[in-house]
Amino acid sequence: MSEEQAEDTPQEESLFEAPPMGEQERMVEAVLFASAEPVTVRELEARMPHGCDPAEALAHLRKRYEGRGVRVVRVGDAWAIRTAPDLGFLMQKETVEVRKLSRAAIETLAIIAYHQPCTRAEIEEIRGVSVSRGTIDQLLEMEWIRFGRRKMTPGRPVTFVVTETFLDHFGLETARDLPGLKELRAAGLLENRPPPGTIPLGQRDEDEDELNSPESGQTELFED
Amino acid sequence: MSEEQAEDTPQEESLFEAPPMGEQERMVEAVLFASAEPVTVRELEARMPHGCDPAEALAHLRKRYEGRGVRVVRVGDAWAIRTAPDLGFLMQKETVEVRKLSRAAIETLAIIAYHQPCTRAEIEEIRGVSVSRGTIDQLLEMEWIRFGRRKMTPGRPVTFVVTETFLDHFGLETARDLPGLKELRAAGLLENRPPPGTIPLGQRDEDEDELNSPESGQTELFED
Amino acid sequence: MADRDLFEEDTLSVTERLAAEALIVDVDGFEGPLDVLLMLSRTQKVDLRKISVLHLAQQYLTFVEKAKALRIELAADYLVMAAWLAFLKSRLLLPPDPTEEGPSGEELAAHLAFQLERLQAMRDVAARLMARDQKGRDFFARGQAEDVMRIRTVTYSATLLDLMQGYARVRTRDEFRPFVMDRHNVFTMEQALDRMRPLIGFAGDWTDITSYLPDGWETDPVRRRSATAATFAASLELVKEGHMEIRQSETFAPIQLRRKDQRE
Repeated sequence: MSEEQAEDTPQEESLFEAPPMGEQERMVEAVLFASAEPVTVRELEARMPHGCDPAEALAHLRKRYEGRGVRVVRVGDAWAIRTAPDLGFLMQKETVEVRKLSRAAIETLAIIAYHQPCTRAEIEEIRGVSVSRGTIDQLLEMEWIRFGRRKMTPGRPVTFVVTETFLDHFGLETARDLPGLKELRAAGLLENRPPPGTIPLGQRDEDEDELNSPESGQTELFED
Repeated sequence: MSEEQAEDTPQEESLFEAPPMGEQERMVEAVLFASAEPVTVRELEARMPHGCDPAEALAHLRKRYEGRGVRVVRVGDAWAIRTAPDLGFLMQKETVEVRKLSRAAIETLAIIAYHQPCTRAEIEEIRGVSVSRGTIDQLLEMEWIRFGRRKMTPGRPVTFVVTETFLDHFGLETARDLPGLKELRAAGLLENRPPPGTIPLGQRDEDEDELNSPESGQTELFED
Repeated sequence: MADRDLFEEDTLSVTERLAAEALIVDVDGFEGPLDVLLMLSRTQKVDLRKISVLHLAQQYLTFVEKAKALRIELAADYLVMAAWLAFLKSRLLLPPDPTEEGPSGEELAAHLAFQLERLQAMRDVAARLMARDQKGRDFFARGQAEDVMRIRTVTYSATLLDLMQGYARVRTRDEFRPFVMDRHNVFTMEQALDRMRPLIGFAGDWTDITSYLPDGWETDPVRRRSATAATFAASLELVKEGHMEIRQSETFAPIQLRRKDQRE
């Protein structure tokens, strides 16, 4: 099927060879421009002619748009074009009123982002109060958080993690780019320290390692 | 004036002086990108800092996008960014959905497979209900059945036979390999008789012979 | 002292009652005991890691006592925290008892300090997060997204079993219409009547019933049986209608028919 598509492109002779990189860059440019949502490299690959290397084309394209009115940004495993933040003042017309989040919702969101995967009990332990159902529901509804894997602790509680929509909204490439993440970790504030005298759960460390290991969720393909 | 200054306070300092053309180009680029509708020069002028020349910025931007994956195009008296026409094929996403064949289609197909060549009237007689045009069309479209020879009975009705594609899908070498065909025939369940009260067509037996004779229309299908 | 700011005097004047009511709102504004502790700890104006937990516990207990004195309803968790802090205070003040099990006062205090520091840190990063450029406010996505045309290829599938079951279903249905299946070898009474009516006019004298059997039904025993039975039944019907007479000389003797004389 992709061969057929290739026939329609200017590179008619490249039935078995991928189009030249300049052409691939144009293709990635067209696809990213057309979509309001971030597009994954996988999807690019599926839509471009056989043999293309969207990751490389993306790197070129990103460089090309440096300093321009729009930028090529990475959002988790996906890529998108977004306007340069310094030009926000031109967009009053496009500005959307973001629903005001309660203090509880903002804190809950931050705790999930910095401690993910994070259970409700952990959120409650950190905040010192119970988390209302509505707060979690609101964040889920906004698609800023989603359910992660269940924890391998007694009761196998569900966990929450932040989504690509969250990263996109706050202009973060990965969850690792959260502001102050390194300092918090260095200060030991992201450790799950059980209160003295309780039995340590012994699971938290594993999960944290996973979150931080290069093999986890986010691929390293596109790191500059 | 440096670009950095322009980024921070694009308007304040340009009370009397417009931002440099490069900066204006960035602005036009961002506005055209983010706007839901094509933007007129007048609108650009209203949104950009005082003293800007959006028409000139547009001309620069248009040139910049020449040969790229997207282009700056004129829509009526307004401007928009659009995908380059030669890359339209990228705006298609192919999805394959596998669905279960309907009961009517399965039964019709089974009757054709066991009784081929088989007319619509015969299918209806066996199923006891009328066969919808859509069912036959669907099977034809899937290339699981095709038209066979016309029957030598009054009205010379068209017949249907199963195809190679059908045999491929069901992993059969010939239609004779259909499980249970011989057994069903031995049990007399496959004898097709005209409904009582109608004039015997005197054709069926011939047809059944034909089904099994290598000289008949569907030779390629039924040869072992 | 922080509690000075919150609680002025114990004597209840009108203004103080009003102030007390305002305090209820204030307490409601706190998100639990940890939030109150964090607020109190800030008044120590030191790094949260160097905070005096003993002092903090004292402040909190004063807060709870004053609230009680002002008849401010405190949720149970505020009181639980007060009890725990009182316990912590005693542990910190008394020399450790070597025979006693469980964590030491220092450990408990350290953990409380950690909790406060962590909560503060989370609040700080939450603020930093919200201060970031946000989509739809500071930067924007494509306004005129092009529709990706979805070419949906629907593939229908069926298994051999589906096919077999479908066929069996159709065929089973047929079996519940036995008259359709069996009619081939059945000669019905209606058919016999149809055949006999035009013939009886010619049968003036006694004729054997077998001569009325339809052509081609005599050889196959199954068919002959069906035809004989149908013809016999049809004969009885015709006799009943008064068109014919029927007779048999003895058991198993030939059955004979003749037209009934209408004038009799």
